[in-house]
Parts: sequence; structure tokens; C-alpha cells
Amino acid sequence: MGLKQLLGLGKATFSHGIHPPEYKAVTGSKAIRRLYFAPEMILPLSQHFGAPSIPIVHEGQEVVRGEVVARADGFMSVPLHAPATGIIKSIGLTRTARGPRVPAIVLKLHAGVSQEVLYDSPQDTSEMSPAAVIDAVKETGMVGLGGASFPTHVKMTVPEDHKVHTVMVNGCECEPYLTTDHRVMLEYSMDLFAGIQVAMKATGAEKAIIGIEDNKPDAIKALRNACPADGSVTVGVMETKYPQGAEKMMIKALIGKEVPSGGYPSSVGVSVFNVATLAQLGALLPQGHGLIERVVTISGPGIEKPGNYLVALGTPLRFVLDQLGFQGDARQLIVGGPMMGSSVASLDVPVTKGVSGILILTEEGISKQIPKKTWPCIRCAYCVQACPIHLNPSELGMLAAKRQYETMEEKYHLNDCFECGCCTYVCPSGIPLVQYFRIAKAINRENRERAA
Amino acid sequence: MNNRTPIIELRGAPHLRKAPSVDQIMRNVVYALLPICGFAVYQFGLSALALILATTLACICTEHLFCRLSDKPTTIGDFSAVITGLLLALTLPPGFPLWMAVVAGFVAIALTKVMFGGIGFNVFNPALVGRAFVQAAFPVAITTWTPAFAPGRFTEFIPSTLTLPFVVPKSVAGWVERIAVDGYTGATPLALQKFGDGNLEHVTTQNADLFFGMTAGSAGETSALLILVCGAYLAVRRMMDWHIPAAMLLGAFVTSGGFYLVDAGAYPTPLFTLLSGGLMLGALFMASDMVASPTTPRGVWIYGILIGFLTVIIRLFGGLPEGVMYAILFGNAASPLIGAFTQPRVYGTGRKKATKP
Amino acid sequence: MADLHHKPTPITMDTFLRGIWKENPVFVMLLGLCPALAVTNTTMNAIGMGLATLFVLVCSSALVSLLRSVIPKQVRIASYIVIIATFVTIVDYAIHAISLELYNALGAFIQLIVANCVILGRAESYASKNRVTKSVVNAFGIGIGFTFALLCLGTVREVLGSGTILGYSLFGESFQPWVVMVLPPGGFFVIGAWLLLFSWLKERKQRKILKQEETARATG
Amino acid sequence: MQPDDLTFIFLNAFIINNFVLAFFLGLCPFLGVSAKLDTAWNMGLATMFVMLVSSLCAYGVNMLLVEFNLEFLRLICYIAVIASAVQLVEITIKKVSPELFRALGIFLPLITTNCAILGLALFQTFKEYDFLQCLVYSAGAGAGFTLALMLMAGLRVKLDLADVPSISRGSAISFMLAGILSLTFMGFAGLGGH
Amino acid sequence: MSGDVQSQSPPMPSSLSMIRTLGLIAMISGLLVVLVARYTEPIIKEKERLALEQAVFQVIPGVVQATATRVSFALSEDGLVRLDEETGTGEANLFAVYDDSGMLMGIALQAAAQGYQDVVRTLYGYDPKCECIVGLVIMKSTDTPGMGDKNTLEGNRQFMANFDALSVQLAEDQSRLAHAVETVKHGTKTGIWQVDAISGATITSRAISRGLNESAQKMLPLIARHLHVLKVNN
Repeated sequence: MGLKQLLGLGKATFSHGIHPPEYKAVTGSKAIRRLYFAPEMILPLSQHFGAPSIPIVHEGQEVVRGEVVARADGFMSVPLHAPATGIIKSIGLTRTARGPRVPAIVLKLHAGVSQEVLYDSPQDTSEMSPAAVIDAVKETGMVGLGGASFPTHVKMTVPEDHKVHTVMVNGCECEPYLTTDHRVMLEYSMDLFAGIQVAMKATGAEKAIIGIEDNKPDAIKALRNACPADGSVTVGVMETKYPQGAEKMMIKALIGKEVPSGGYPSSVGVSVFNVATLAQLGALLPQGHGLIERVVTISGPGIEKPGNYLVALGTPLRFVLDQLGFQGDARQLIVGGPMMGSSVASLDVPVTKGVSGILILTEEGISKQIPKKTWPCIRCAYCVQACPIHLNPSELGMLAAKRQYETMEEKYHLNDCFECGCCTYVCPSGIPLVQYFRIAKAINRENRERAA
Repeated sequence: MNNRTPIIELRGAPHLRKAPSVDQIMRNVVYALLPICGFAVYQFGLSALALILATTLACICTEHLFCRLSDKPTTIGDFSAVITGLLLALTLPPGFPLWMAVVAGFVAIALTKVMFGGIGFNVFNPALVGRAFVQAAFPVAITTWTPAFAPGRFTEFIPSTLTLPFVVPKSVAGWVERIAVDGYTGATPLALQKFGDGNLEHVTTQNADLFFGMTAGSAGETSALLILVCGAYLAVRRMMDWHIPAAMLLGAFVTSGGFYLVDAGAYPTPLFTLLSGGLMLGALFMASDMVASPTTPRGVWIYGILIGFLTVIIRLFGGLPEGVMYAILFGNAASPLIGAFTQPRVYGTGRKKATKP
Repeated sequence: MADLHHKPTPITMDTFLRGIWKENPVFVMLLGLCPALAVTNTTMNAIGMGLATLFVLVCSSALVSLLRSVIPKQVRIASYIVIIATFVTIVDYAIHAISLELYNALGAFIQLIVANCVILGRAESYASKNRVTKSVVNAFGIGIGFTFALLCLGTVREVLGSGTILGYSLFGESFQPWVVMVLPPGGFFVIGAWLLLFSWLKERKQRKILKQEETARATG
Repeated sequence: MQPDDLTFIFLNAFIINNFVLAFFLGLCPFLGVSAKLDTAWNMGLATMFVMLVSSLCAYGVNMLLVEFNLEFLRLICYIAVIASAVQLVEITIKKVSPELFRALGIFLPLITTNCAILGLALFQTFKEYDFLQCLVYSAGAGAGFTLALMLMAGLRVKLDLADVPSISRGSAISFMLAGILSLTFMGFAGLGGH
Repeated sequence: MSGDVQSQSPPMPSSLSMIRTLGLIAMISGLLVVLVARYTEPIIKEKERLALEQAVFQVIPGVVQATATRVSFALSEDGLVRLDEETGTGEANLFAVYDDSGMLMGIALQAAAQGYQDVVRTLYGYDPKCECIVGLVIMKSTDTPGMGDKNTLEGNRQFMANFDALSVQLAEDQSRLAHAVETVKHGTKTGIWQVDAISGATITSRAISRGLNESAQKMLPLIARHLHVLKVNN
């Protein structure tokens, strides 16, 4: 890898990683369309990383589209806005994609309302101080739309001892099937540049790089043409490889630096935002709107009308799928990308802020993919050659099978694993390595908490 | 079932898999070994065929037997026992008594695999342990070579092949004399080189003969070209880590090249070293055994070079003409150590941070 | 241990038998492995080494037990070692005088009996705390257990490795010996195989007991 | 190479006739202290060091004994010298480098009962090595012991993660491993023998 | 552990009592050892002498054990020293065998070389009349049993026949052998100074001939110099 880059042969990338099939052709060329509103919306209070929002409405209260229905609980939290005009039906527990029930607000829509956003307070970010920008961002309820749902305003707050010189805009979209970012870059490029300005202002960076994988030449071309003349924003082209879109991998690929283990991108002077996040921000901030809808790729062989849809947050999956022609069951359903997304526990779960895709695979397709049998690790080292973090998943997996979770953390850098799934993808023995690591991390965390 | 009632079955990410499964890999190794077996049969006739069948059956039966004994589902379906059997046969002299071959097969599976928990846990290459065992147990039989392309090889067995169990094999000297034609003798190129006539004259076989396999030797080690082609098939299909054979051949080449430069009269040429004996077979099919080799990228190089180096050292200075087997076994033994000292540098950690064992 | 002096426990069959099976020095305690593996390539050597060890064990146990009240605690290990070394030297000379062939076969391993932890262990943990007769009986048991273990190893190795037993041919000329058995790896393999056999038997017994208990519970 | 050549003496003790794998000397620590890599390494170092010291002591003692025609006291003297050498080494290390002592300390008493040390002293006497040869021989033996111990430790750590069947768990598997290692080391036989 | 024991153990007894005890034990052991050593020494010596004698007589053909005598010598560059059973102190490296009339029947010499596993030691008979090796016994070989061990080697008639009359003729200048003793691959022996190797045990065969060669190259020129002394037993 290093040699290739030196000779100028290869494109910018990181070492290791995998090349899964892309499956992007179906939806990549389709323009974004709006989906109908569902009669009932479910709004989990924790759609982001951090403390759940606190409801400020009560049952039976009427809310207007765009109105704040739950406020942020502290810094590491964001407010929640009503995605539609209607009446609060209930506030209680509901199912989520990953299984456990969480508190949520259920909103019953008024039929026949125009569903225009009437709740706003236009503002001009160019006149504001960075701190004020960050506050404004927080008020939009914006989180990372790439899937991690990390509150954007937290990300924009640079730790005091660090200095950020570059805003990196993540347009890789390395997960197969997903094309939301691709479409956003093509269709909302003006909003994107506005968002980039906001991010640069908030973090104090002088320049920005939009990183795009080379499988989206039209987006590269469009954005290159739209870049401001002063050169403050450039487009960086990277090799198409999974997980190119992971923060750490992108930083390595574009500026050749490594984020220290356990550290933040700001330690190397970088802040990374998803293109969808910044584009949304660029659209919402000037009008003072909240985050109430997002673009979702709905794709896979099991759906009749695949495409990219603008979906109101809170729309139940059942409704989405009914609209687009799906007759299967939840077993074939994945929320997120096929590499890191999770299969859903119920069709009643809603589309939340972090849902970038809904994939409907066929049962035959899945059973062909997932090995019927698990063999012991044969030390083929495919995983070692795939792990973008250069861990030794084979060793980690064996330790996990013997429940030596502490050794995994102390000696084999378990906590550097960001669960990209490359190791499991390549494992000929069909060992669910990522799951092992997830469990190991959870148990270690629990043990630490118990000890503390 | 009503499709509106979702079936709750959570699957963990990733939902895509690509890799060939273990049995696919193993099956491909078998495919890659078949041409070599075929050539062995063509070269040595009926006896080689019987030998291959005997070891393979012994390995499969042993594995099946132990699975039955421990009330586990049988694991012969993953083809790894077949590989062990085929490799074992390919490393034995073609006229090796069948009962000894069965012993080797049994030891290979029972001692190296079943003992340690089956596939994936065999810290040594089973075929080589089996061979090392019979090498130590029956030192005479395993160094009795017979000429290649003997006339009538498809109609009669080499006399030692059909020895009764637990009985000393018949001497093949008379038989060799009877069938030897055109200067094809039973001595292997390595033995000729090492124990050649007189103390000083080393007889080296033509490199072309070694390349195409026109010599005596173990059943499947003779044709370097065929082995290279079959190995390349696996490497191209990414079912073998090509670094290991490459490192091992490099190690052997550099080491023997060094000695050759020092004294060209006393030491064989590096090319001869590469092409003769079991080096090719060992490099491409045994050292590269996934389970018993290190998993770390740097470790793989060290492992390969170490094996290549040791092979040459044992060949040139040891008591035996051939050292590949022992070198690989030593490499297997050292591979956990090599692995422990060459853990890859994790992204975002210091460049010089060595992992303490 | 002080009250052991006042209230000597009686000598039972167990004092003797314990060392042969339940506390077999080689198979159970894994002590004295060096001679157990190094010289057991023939039955004769195994018997020779076993008896030599038995002799040293009994004599040193007796002497240590005899002197147990005289030896101060601080110098006890040194005293034991000197006592053991004395008897080993005696055995060394004795074997040399009795059979040159055996002496050459056993080589330095006779003298290495000194470092056999079985003997020092007995002196430290048993002979220094018990009366002479009891110590001797126990040492006898341990010694016979040791010899028995050596015989187990030696017989298998000689029969397979050279087709003979005590030098007498068993299977005639045509037998193909498994040379590896008389070589060092064979030693490891044979003791490993015995241990496997024992743990297999133990496991089977346990499984049987479990099954019996289950059926008892089911019927009762 | 001649049998009394220094290189050959080293190689002989190191791999050809490895103390553990060919002579079964020092099996107790070999099986007991080979569960982890770092303890194995420390144990190997400690043994190597004590081997050097006691081999030289034994050489001196043997000279004296031969001088006064007291060979029949050889064994008693050797064992006494080795025991006190270990004690001396322990005290010296404690004084000179407390850090090293902390690493090796617990292994030193174990070494006294290690028959490899006594075996080394006896073998060098039988082979009638001179001072330098003794030095090289003990270095080779110590290095060989360390090598065997490290290889074993590596394999055992690897097997810790294996699904070893219940009946072969424990000592049986260690012996089988040692057997295979011993088989492997047979390949070095005859090295430099011509 | 030590700290634990010390804290429990009674106060140090006086060093005098410790020394007394150790002295007592040392005395007992010394006494025992000396007794045994003194008692067994003559037996051991006699056995070793017999064993050596047997080997020596074995390598010289035609010896009648009852009447033949063996005399040990130490032969070096410095000269030939006769070692008698009682007076001999040096290391014997040459054994001359005489018949009942005191005439030299042959000379037994030792040879050693590194074999496959360890040193292979041999004793060979040299007949000055035919200037050849006339017999060989393997004193010690730990090489692979079944291939290079004592019994296998000595049981191999074909191999031992090499040493029925192996030429070790000296060159003109009497300083070295005319032809070095050498091993050739099994079945390719051409010269009378060559040893036909055992197929499969080439290393051991080579070690034997190398040992013979080294020993012969060194000793035979010396013997030639002193042959007149050795010829008759007096």
C-alpha cells in the first residue's frame, strides 16, 4: 500500500480493508422522492448517542410540524422535533430496531393537513460567533446521519488543547446498497457547501476536503465544479474500499495521519462530518428548522420500488414497506448498511435519525451468505489481512471463545475495534467475530462499571 | 404463517459474506494435490496409487473413529483429513510398505489433530508429524528409494509395498537391479549429492530433470514444475498465503547461495537446492498450512525464511540428506513465538511499541 | 506436625499401597520424570533404575527418620541432600561392580538419582515427620510404585521398539521394530499414552457413577 | 567438525542433544513453568545463569578431587556445590540488581532441584572437557533449555485457546507436545558431524 | 514461603549444634562411601579389565584366549611406554597381543569420531605383517537403533567383512597412509582401502571409517617406528 502510494500508482486509501460487491446501481441513479406521511409516527426519545431527550409535551397535546417536542438533556443530547402536525397519542415504551424497548412519543397525524413547516426562526450564521453557531446547531437536533447518530454540535466543539485545521466531509458511503450520500451530493450540493461553511466556522478550520470514493464519478465532477474558487474546499478522491467511510480510515487516506488510539480526530487537527449531515445543516440552519426528515435508501432484491426517499422521522417501517411493495417478513430486513446495520426486531420500529438505509434481502440470499456451519478458526489470517485497524481478529476471536475478555483488551487492543465487520465478512470458518467483540466490549464495560 | 407477524430473529452484522468456507478451501487444496498424485502414479505406478489410497483411508478412518468415540459429529466432511492423507503419501517413498503408511496416517491424525481438539487446533502439520514418526520408527524403510519410470510399474507392485503388517519389508535391491535401465537408479538427487561416490565428488542431477520430475524420490516431490503450477492455482484463488512459500524459497535460495559463493566446489548450486528434494512440496503445501503457521504479516516472512534457512543448514551440515520436514516442524513449533513477537502495529498506536510476550 | 510425635498414627496397608497407585510418583505426581523417561528404553534398564531408586529411597528415608530429632530445621535440606547423595554414590559403585553392561546403559542417570524429587520429597514431607518403620514402609511403597511405573514404560518401549522383552526375542526375526519407541520421542509418547489411558479410564468410571446416580434417582 | 570443537560442543548441547528433549533433564520446570511466555523466558535465563556458574564451580571442584584422588566424593561435592552456588547467585542478584531478583527470584529455589544442572556437571566431567569447553557446553545447554522452554510455552499458550478433548487435557498433552518437539529436534542429529 | 516458615520456626539453634549435626552426617556418609568404594574398587577394575581384554582379543583373529597375553602401552610422539597392571599410571592407547611363545599377534587400537547422534567409539585390530586392519568392535554407538547401533552394525556381516583385511599400508615415507581409509556408497567398493557403507546408515559408516583413518594416520607411523620393541613380549 505504502509503495503504491509513493509511486503514485494507487489512489488514496488506507491499508487492508475489503471489496464487497456494491449493489448501488439500482438506486444510485434514481432521484430522491418524498414518501407519504404515515398516519401515526413513533418518535423514540433516544435517537442519538448520549442522554435521551426529555419530553416537553403531554398526551393529547396538539403539535405543529417542526415544533420541539422534547428538549435536550444536557450537552451530550439533542432536542427532538415533531415530524408532522398532529396530536400526541401517548408517551411510553416502544420497540426499536435492535430489540430493547425504549421510551417514545407516539404522534397521531391530522388527516388532510398540508404538513408545511410553520415553526421556524430564520438566522444568519455568518454573523454569529462559533459558540453561537454550535448552539444553533444543537437546536436543530442534528446528529451524524451516517449511522452513528453522534450529536453534531458535540463534534463541532473542539477540545481546548486541540486545534482543527481541516474539516473533512465524508462522502464515501462505502456500505454496499446505500446511495443516500451519493444522491445528496448530486442534488443538494448548494446546501452541502453552506453546511461546510457552518462546520468550518464552528470548528475554526481554514479548509475543508470532501472525500469521495472513485465509484461516484458524477458526484466528484459535480462537486469539483461547485467548489469555491478560493480553494478552501477541495474534493479528495479515494479508492472504493470498505470501510473507507470510517473516520479513521478516511483521515489516513486523505492526510496520511493516524488518529491516536483512544483519541479523537481533532488530535490530528481534523473534524469529520457526513455529507448528509452538512447538507441537512446547510438547509436547516438558515431557516432555524429542526431535523424532521431524512433521505433513506430503500433497496434490496426483496422490494418492488427501490430508491432514495425523503422520509419523515418516526415513520414506521411497516408503512414504508407497504408503500414500496414488500411482502416478506422481518427476517430479511436490515436497518442501515449490510456491513454494520442490524436486522430489525419488529416491523413497528420507526425510521430514526440514524437510519440511512432499509435493506430487504431475500431469504435465499441470506442463507447463501451466512454459513450454515461454524468451523474452529483455521488461522487463515484472512481477517488479519482485512482488519483496517490492524488488529488480530483471529487471536481475539479465540480469546473471546474462551471468555478471556480482559486479555483481549489489555494485549490485543480490543477497544480500537470499531466493528466494521471486515473480519466476519472474510472469515471462512463463519465465526461471528464482530459479535464476539461487541459482547466482549460490553462485558468489559459492565465489569468496569461494577468495579467503579 | 401470516407474513404480518414478524419472525423475530436478530442477525448480527455483517449481513454479507464473501470468503470461501473452510470446506471449500480444503476441497480446493485437494484439487490442487490431485495432479501431483496423478503424476506420482504415472511415475511410480501401482505402488504409488496403493500408497495414496492407504494413507488417505487411514487418515479418514482415524478421524471418523475418534469422532465416533467422543460422540461428536464426524468431521471428515471438511476434507482436511483427505489433505493430510494425500500430503503424507506424497512425502513417502513410493515403495513404502502399506502397513507402515497406515501407521503414519493414524499417528498423523490421532497424535496431531484429534489430541489437540481437531481441525484448527493442530499446532503441527499432521502429515509431517506422521512422516517424522515413521522416519524415526522405520528409518530403513523410509530411506529405501526406488527408481522412477520402472518398466512394468503399472502391472506389478514394488516388492516392499505389500509387506505383511509388523514384518520387516523385503529388500528391494534385487528388484531394483532387475528393472534399472538407462541409468535410472533408486538414489535421490539429494542423496547422490550428499553421499556421492567418494568424499569429494558430488554428483548433481540435471536441473531440467529436477524441474520436470524425471528423478527418484518421494512419491510426490519430484516435479518442481507441477508443484509450482498446482500451488499457483491455490495462491491465485487466495486459498493459500503465497508469502510463506515465497519467503521459504527465498530463505533457502539466499542461504544456499551464500554457501555456494563461499565454496562452489563443496556446496550445490542454489537452483539445485530449490528444485531438489521436498523443498517445493514443503514450501507450497506444508509450510503454508494455515493452522500451524503464524497469522501476522511480518511473522509469515520470518517463519518462511527461518524454514528455508534451516532446510539448507540441515541438508548441508546435518546427518540427513533432506531437512524440509524437520525445518517445517521446527517452524510450526516456533510459530506461536513468532506470532507473539510480531503482532501487527495497531492503527493509532506508537510505531515502536513492541508487544511484550 | 508437632503432635505427630506424640500420637503416631498406626501403619496401615494404605501407608504402603498409597505410593503404588493413588500417589504413584510418576503417573500421578509427575515426579522423577527424568530417569523414568531417560533409561526406560529397555525393561532391564527400567528394573535396574527402579531398584536403585528404591534402595536409595528406603535407606535415605530410614536414616532421615532416624536422625529427624537431631537435625536442626535450618540445615535439614542440606542434610537430606548429603544423605541421599551418599546412598546414590553407594548404588553407583554397586551397580558398577555388579554389571558393567547395566552401568554403561544407565550412565550418568544413576548419579542423577540425587536430583530425583521423589526422594527429597519423601525425606522432607514424610520421613522427617514419621517413625522409622513407618517411613520405611512408605518409602517401600513409593519405590515399588516408581519401579512399577518404570516397568510400564520400559516394557512397552522395549516390546515395540526392539521386539524383545528383557533381551529375549518375542516375535522372531521378521518383526519390524518401531525404533522411535527406544528414542527420546518414544519416551514422551509412551508416558503420554499411559496418562491418556488412565484419564480415559477415570472418566469412564466417573461417567458410570454419574449414570448410576441418575438411575438411582430416577428409580428412587 | 571435531567432537571437541567449541562450536560443535555448543551446537551439541543446544539442539542436537538438547538437555530436555533428548536427555529428559529438567523436565519438571519444563512442564511446570511453560504455561506462560514471560515466566518461561525468565526461568530460562535464570537456569542458563545458574548453569554457567555451577558448571564452572563443578569444574574447579573436580580438579581438586582428581588432584587428591577423592573421585568417590564427586557426587556429594557436586550437589553441595550446586546448592550453595544457587544460594550465592540468589544473594548476589539480590544485592546487585533487585529488579532482576524480582523477575528471577521465585525460580531460583526451583533450579536447585533441576536435574539439568547436576546433569550438566556430570556430563562435562565424563566428557573430560577443559575450562573453556565447560563454559561453552554450559552456555549451549542453558540456551537449549531456554529454547525448548520457550517453544513449549508458545505452543501451550496457543493450545490454551483450543478445544482440547477432556481426556488429553493437562499433562498428557504436554508430554505429547514434548514428544513431537523431540521428534522435530531429531532432525538436527548429525549436524556438523562430518 | 521461606518467610512464612521462618516466622513460625523456633529460634535459631546454636551454630555449634548445626555444625555438629552436619559433621555427624558428613562422617556417616563419608564412612559409608569410603567403605563401599574400597570394597567395590577391585571388583570394578577386574571387570573392566576383562571387558577390555575380551574386546581386544576379539579384534585380533586367531587368538586363543587361554594362552594369549595382552600388554598395554602408551604410545605418543615422545615414545613408547609399557604399562604394567600394577605400575601403570598413564593412559593406555595401544594393546599388543602375544601368543604363548611371546610373538606379536596383532595390535588393538582405539578410534572415535562423531557419528549421527554422538561419538562412535571403536576398537580395531591392526596386523603389522599385512599392514591391514583385521578386526573391529564397536565400543559405543548411540546412533539410531536398528541402523547405526552396536548390535546392528556388528550384526551386519557384509559391513563387518570390510574390516577383515582393510588395507592401511603406509606410504613410502612412513609418515602417512598410502590411501586414506574412506567410505564409499554401498555397492561401489573398488579399492582394498575402501569401506563399503551400510545402505541407510551412511553417516555411521562414515564416522567409523573416519575414526579409523584419523587413528591410523596418527598411530601407524609411530608403531612403525617402535615395531621392533613391540614385536616380542619380554
